[in-house]
Amino acid sequence: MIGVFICFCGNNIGGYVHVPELTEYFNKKEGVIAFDTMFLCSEIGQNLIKEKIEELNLDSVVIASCSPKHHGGIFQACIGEKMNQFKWEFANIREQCAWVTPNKEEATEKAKAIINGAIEKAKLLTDIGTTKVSVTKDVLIIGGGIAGMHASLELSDKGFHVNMVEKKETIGGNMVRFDRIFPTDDCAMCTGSPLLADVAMNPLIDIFSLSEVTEVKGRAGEYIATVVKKPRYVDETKCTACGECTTHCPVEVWSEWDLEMGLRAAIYKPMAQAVPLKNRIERDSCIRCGTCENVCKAGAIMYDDEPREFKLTVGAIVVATGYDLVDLSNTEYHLEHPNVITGLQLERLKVPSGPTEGEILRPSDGKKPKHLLFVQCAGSRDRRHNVYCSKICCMYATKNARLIKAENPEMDITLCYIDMRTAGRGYEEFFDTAREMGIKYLRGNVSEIVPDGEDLIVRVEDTFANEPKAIKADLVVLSTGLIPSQGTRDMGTIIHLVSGADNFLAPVHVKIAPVDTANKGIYIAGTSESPKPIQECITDAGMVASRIATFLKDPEIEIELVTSKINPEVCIKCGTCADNCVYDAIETTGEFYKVLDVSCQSCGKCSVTCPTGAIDLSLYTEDQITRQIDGILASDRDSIIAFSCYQCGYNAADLAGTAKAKISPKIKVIRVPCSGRVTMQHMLYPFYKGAKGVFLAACLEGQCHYIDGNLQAKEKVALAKKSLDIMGVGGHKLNLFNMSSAEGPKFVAAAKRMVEICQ
Amino acid sequence: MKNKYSLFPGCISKNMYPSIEKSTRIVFDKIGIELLDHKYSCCPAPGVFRGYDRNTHMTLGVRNIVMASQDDVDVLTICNGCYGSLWEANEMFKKSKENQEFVNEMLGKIGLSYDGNTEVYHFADILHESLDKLKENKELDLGLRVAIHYGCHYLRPSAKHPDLNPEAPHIVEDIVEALGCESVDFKNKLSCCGAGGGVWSGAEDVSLKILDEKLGNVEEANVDCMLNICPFCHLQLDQGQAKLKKYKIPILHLSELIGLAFGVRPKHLAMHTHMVSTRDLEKKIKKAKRSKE
Amino acid sequence: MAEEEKFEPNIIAFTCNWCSYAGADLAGTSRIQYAPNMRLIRVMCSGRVEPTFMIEALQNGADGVCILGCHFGDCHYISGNYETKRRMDLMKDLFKDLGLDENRLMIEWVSASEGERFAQVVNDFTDKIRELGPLPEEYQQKLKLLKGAIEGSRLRIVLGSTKRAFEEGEIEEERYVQAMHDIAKEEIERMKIMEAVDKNKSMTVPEISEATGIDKLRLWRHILSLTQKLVLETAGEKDNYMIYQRRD
Amino acid sequence: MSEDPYEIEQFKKILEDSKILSCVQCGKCTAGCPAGRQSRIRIRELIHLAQDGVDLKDDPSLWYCTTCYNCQERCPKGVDTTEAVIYLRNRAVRKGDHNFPPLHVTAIKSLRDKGDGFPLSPEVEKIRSIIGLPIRPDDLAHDEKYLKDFTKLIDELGILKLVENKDGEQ
Repeated sequence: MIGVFICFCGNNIGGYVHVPELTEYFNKKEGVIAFDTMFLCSEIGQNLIKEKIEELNLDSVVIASCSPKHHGGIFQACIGEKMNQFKWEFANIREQCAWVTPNKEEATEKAKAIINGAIEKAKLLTDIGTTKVSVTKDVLIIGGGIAGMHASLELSDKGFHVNMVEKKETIGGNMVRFDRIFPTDDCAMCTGSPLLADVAMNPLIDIFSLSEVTEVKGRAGEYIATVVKKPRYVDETKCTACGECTTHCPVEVWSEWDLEMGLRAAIYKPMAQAVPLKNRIERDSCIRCGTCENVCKAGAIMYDDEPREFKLTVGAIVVATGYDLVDLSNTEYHLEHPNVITGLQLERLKVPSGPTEGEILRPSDGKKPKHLLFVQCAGSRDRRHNVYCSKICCMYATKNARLIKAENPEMDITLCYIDMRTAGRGYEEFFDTAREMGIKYLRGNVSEIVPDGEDLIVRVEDTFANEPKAIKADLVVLSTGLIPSQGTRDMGTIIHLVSGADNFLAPVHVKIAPVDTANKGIYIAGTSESPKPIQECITDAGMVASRIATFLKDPEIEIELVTSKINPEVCIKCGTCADNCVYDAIETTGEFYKVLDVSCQSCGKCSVTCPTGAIDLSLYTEDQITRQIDGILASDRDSIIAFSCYQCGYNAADLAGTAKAKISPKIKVIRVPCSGRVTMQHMLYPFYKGAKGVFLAACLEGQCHYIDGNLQAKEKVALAKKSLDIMGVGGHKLNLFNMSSAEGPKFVAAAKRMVEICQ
Repeated sequence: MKNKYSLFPGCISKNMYPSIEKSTRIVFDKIGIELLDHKYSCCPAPGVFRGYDRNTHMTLGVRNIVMASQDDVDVLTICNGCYGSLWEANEMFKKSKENQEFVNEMLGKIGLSYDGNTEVYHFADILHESLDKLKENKELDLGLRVAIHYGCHYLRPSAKHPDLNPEAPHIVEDIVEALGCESVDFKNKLSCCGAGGGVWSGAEDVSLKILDEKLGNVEEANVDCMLNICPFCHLQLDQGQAKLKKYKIPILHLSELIGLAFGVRPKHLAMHTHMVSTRDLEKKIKKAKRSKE
Repeated sequence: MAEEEKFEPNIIAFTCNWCSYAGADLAGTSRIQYAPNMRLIRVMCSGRVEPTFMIEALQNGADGVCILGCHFGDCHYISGNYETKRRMDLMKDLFKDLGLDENRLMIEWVSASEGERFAQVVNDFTDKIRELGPLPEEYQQKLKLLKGAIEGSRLRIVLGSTKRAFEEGEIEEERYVQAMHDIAKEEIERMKIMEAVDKNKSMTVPEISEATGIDKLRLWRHILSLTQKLVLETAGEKDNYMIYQRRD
Repeated sequence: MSEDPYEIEQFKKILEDSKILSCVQCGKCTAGCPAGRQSRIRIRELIHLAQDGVDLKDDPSLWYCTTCYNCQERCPKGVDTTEAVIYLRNRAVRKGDHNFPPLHVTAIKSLRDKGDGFPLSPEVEKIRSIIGLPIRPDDLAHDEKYLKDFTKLIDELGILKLVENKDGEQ
């Protein structure tokens, strides 16, 4: 007997689907008993499920409610109290049915098909056990900016050993390059430097500067990260940072740390508070004259220093790799003009220890500007660059305008904006005083900055006066939009984290799990997730530390054995599965092959490639998926089956639902762990049963959570298309669409396209 | 690269500035690209006709393209207006089934039809691909200081040139430098000349004010001449300048400049038909020629 | 022109002990006649000749300076002539930059067996300098700048480290030479800047630019460096520009 | 008549093709408009009024746009501003606008009758022959059959009717 529990979810489902009709319908079905309730996730709902399992001795359960991404965990725990926690299947009739189907009749029919598919699959569910594995208590933090530093201190306070890997020559990140920080106008370095010192002195924190993570393997609780440390050409154990070398180095180039507002030698340290406080030779500008070696009393120069690779074993990872600025040179903003600078460059001019000792002196000739102009939304809220709002620019531009105005009351300061976004504690008050100080806020988006010799003409409309203006400025500051840093983008592929359409790393759930990723034990913090002010980075860091402390609190963690299993009777020992497994989870003794439960990541690619069908993935077995197809098509023959990977495609379909997009009721989603789990058989079988079309919603290429599952699926689809052509069905009715988990509209477009094709 | 195109000269170069048509034919002949003639009408002028009825504009544009498509050659334009017109008509046709049906129904009435398989090119792009050929045929380095005027409908909408940055193009700069000239930057270099959109014929005062701003910026840059890649801009810059009675900046179409670098005599290129005298420019070139000899 | 006013140049020649000096001796023993204008200064190796020597010669009455050394590959000290050639190239380059006639400097290779060639080289160079006439008075100002730059530690470090850089550092010669030239030009400009600042006690960027002819964008880079190196300091503000003065 | 796409309600739909609903009124369009500096055309305002469904057929500023596409190219929200202006002109012409310039009518008539907006003049014929070009180009204007077909095509398209009616009213 299978128990079907249908949720009204208030009006969320009940308003779009005839729930009582569904209950009645399934109650008539043999071997099925159905119940409905207002909120299945509530205590009442959960008690109902538990009661009925016991009372009716149910074999398995179908939960027809919201997306499993929401309350899947609650139902699993609830069912697990009374029977094996995996003996249930869900039917997502909220995000993927009720919310995307405006017609109530059609929605009800679609819900029937979805639930029917789930019932058929549920019939084949079996018990799945769990096992315990040990965890390493060490933590890896990638990125030594404000988020990384805070997380490392929090974690070390809780007794964890932290490895901090930083790409640059010093930790500190962007924040320690700022002059002051809003809304308190504190000196950034006064705030940052104690942190730098704490991290540097903390015996539980190991800092690896000039280092990058190049590979991450292993499993939650025991990740193995490969780190490459680039040569510093200075022996960190000997260098005392006395600066004798820098004084004598004949080379002089623009300093990256000062964003080309100041100069540095080929051997240098970026700032007096650098951690580690060691000099570094930058070999691209070094002319190898040997002077530093001659003058270094500590004998620290090592011209023959080489990259060093090492491995770190850690239980959890924090990705705090930060942001960069969008490049606006050769655009209408003309960043290539010396007197058009970014907000970050302005910070370097304002810093008292910076190249101009805190004086605002423009780069073309050192003039102190009379007319300073800030350009807001430069590269943000702009579909040609970044669609999103960079969140911090209104405030950081206002902060700098205020500080400069306070010191130079005679200076004419204009700030051109589209909308001032000053939401936050003390922010609006901050903005109020800025206007009262005499800073001009001009409501209009700058169209172009026209170089006029050393000066600039800024074309902007005063939208309140309906009048285009040409404002002459001698220095223009672009409040440049934020983009994920190169490191952040790299982590997307190295650790296989999911990125959003904006290329920032995406959390499991932007609201309810903002620092968790789909990879257990890997967390994101700070601006690698999205543009945000410093206090939010710190909040993230605290939350990450708390999440990790919870995750690593016991010496062992329980893992669920949703893994692949080999049937030795059918296995011909060809080794294809082992060759294909990117996690080295299949080992052989020569005699037989065996799946290593702790290493298996449950993608199911092995079952697809096995020539005899000897290996199969629990919870997504060959037969279970086939029966689910049967169930759906038995209810609605004209369906279009959408195999959606649980990392991206399924999430995109959920997002389309959250956005209340319209999707044809013909589209029926079948969840798979990875598009690589879908066999040719799965692609062809629905057509045999009368389906109108089949498509796969997979991750973007290069972003497969399981590395190459979507590429394998692509090959399979191409083959299956040929077969369909030969069979006369038409290969065009089978397609693969790539989308990130954040791209709801892409799923909608894919669904629409399929409906057009399959008419 | 193809070696045969259908030349779409456009009304202005045929009927008002034949010097442009002439120099274009000379230049393409020298670099070994054959130009065919077809029964073309006006493109039709985008400013006037598109503003009145988009469908008329599209249909008449496609009719022109059909002329070339019958001979299986692509269309080469030497005017931004013609380029914009024909490119837009072609795009509109290709993009929508509805448009295809409309156009072919209309063309059917005069026994024509179009399949959407012909492309429209701008001559500056083709010349840029032939930079080596230009250098081979160059007889002298002109040594002129040149203010380049791109003209809007070449640069924008930028979908025409996926590889070109409409805020920092370098196509014409590359050509000008290959001819031994210096491209001189000036204020608001990429802005409009004021002629397009039917404003030239519809609101002359506005049109001339825009031109005045543009020429004022060029004057500040102290150049030998202003270069364009569009006869309509050419018309505006040359005739409009005469109307403004303020400036004396010789105006050259790119084909004319290349013709001069190829050693063709200015008279032969009919440069004396320009409103703004090119005599000072010619003197400078003569001097360059003499010093070479 | 009157006969007695005919110009006879003073020329200083640095000759290396092993080749060119011996070549001069051979010319003598062979009784080969050559112009009497040249005064030889014997050095052990042409690589010993510092750029400062040449400038000092010109500052003290010479109209032309030449270095005579061994042919490439024959240097008694293996690479001394390569070193001196690089320095001479730099000097000629800087002469050109400063608007001085680089033909007043010469480098030639004369072996111990080339007595005749020695005489020829001496005659040719003497003729050339005679043609150029006496060293113009306005050279002195620029030579002073050049000497200041050349004697500065930054350029001395670069000039003195070539062998190390090529042989141990394995850096491409072209890149190193480029860096050397760039640094030399920078240092000359800085001498100009400091000269102007010292003369006027304190100046702003537009004033220095006006006085030195250095483009403001480039000048600003110098100012950033000179303030960072504590050579210059600010002393108030004028017309929206900082005033700079030498730091004591 | 209820099907007339140029009636204001339906026309709003046409304009939505130019994505005008995405406009946030930032003013980037007007700020960089070369015509706006010299006349009273304000693209942002036009888009705003069009969003609201205001009938713009009598706004003379519609005819000051030089279609330079600066605004469209730079629009941060991807609004096809220049296309929207062209649609607005199309509608103004149909809905009895009195502002479109008389020289445009001349050009349209010239195109119908002679195949070119700028027809060939005797002076230029002379220049052509002097510089060695054929006196008359080998084009549609100088081929009777093609020109006849062309005139027929324009008449079928009916553009002349749009402006002739106007002439009558004036």
